[in-house]
Amino acid sequence: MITGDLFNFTLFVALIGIVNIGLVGAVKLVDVLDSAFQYGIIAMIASLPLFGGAATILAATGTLSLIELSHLSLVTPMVQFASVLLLMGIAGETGIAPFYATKAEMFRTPGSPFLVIIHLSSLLVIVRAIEILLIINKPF
Amino acid sequence: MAILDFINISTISAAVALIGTAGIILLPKPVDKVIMFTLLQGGFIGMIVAAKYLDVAVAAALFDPISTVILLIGIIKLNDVRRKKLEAQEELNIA
Amino acid sequence: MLDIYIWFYTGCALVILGSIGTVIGPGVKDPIVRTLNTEVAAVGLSMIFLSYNHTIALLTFVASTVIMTMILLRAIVRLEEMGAKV
Amino acid sequence: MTGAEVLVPSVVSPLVVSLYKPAILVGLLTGFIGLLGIAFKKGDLTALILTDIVGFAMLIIVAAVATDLAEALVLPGLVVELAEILAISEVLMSREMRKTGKNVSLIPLPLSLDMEILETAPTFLAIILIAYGAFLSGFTGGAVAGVGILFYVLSRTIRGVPSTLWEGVAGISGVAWVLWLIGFLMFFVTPQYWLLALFLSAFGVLIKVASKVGLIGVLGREEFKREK
Repeated sequence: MITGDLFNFTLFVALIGIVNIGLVGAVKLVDVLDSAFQYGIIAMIASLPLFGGAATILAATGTLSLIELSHLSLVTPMVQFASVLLLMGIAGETGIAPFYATKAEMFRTPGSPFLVIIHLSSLLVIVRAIEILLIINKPF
Repeated sequence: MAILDFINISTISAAVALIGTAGIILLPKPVDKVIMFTLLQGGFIGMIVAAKYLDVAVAAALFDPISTVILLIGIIKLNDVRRKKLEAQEELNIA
Repeated sequence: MLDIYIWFYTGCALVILGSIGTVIGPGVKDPIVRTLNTEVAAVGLSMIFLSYNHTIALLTFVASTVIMTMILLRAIVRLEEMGAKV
Repeated sequence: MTGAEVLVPSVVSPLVVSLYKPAILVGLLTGFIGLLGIAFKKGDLTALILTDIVGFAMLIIVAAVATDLAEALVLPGLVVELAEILAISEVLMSREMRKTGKNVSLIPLPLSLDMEILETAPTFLAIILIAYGAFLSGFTGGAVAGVGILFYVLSRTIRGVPSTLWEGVAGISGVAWVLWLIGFLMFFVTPQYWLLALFLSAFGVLIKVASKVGLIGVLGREEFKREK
């Protein structure tokens, strides 16, 4: 039942951005809402490199299936550029290292169990993202 | 008659759309912009007709008045809010 | 064949002019003027979809532009009514 | 870069291949202009409007690939953009409402609006749009039919019928979503009934999107209850 498709992964990451905003949007503190707004703006901007990277990989290799991508032998500069775009998009949507400042204020909400969900989703997604980037670029 | 070859539905639509664009960007008042927006939509519908997608043309022609009405409602409400705020301020100044 | 070039390059011109107009057009301090300028870019993008024969994408985009305009106008009017400084 | 020419199949028309580079350039330029605008102009509402432009740049870059898979990638991009702009604007309004402490109407409409088009046209337009949306099915049909319902509700609200009457439609959208899920499950479990699964998923998502757009999202429900 595992599709192994870059298309599905891209959509999943984009949905994680929306769901994180939705989870935090129900809180009634002004500071937390401010932080959620800034994270939403970053997530929306990051959809440009995310979908752009997926489309550039599609244009450079002609497929989005990870099995097909792992069989391709040559890595063109276009694929490397697309991988950088994809990494930027994933970093923005999940709110890791360079964009962490937008999410920091969200963790001040008192007594909220869903913050664990937000934190854990970012961590798990980034592990899979690194695996996919290794499959596409074949550095070893 | 090389010039007459350029007169077909595509070029006319492109010209209308470009006139609409210039109007929308350069005119400062919102109501003027809505009128020029209708011109822009007219050029776009002409292009769809030139591409022979008639069902899309019908849908686009139906969405055009709806978006115009929504824009008009927004502009009228915004003017209402601003005028009310101005009147409240003047009353405060007199008193 | 020439038709596709005309649609495509008109769309490109409209997208770029619309985005420049949204950022530094005359009178864009007023948010409703800024929202109206984004419509130019939206119509330009529709022309690019048209030149690539993306019919379903074009239809969905035309419908969702109306909804997007409505959402933005609602946000602008409600914020103005509250007297918020944004 | 020699590898790139090998991978373009011969069935792709040279016209589309020649349009790829200008389209990518236009997309990157538009995104750059939008991001510069967000960087230099201060203000939350300005950033919200300018992210719209950045979304358009994303759609140009995806559409430039010009295959069916690219078109399939454009549609979720549109959906994501629509959902995010709705969520962000709702968060912004909720924050400002808590900051200023003022309560304003849920759907702002002018007090005196006497337009002919809001009395005669909405029924006709709504019927045609809903019929065409049901014919299209899927997310596209949902968006088309949703605009028709939205316009009809708007005209009724102006003439005095309260918009809170429409709260029950949210239940229908939940049931339709379950139909959509069952349809997708049937594709995996019983592939021989693919036609039934196709129709279940297509019309489930049609009803769900149409009712959700007609309500402008269910986020406003909390505000309905608080007002009274």
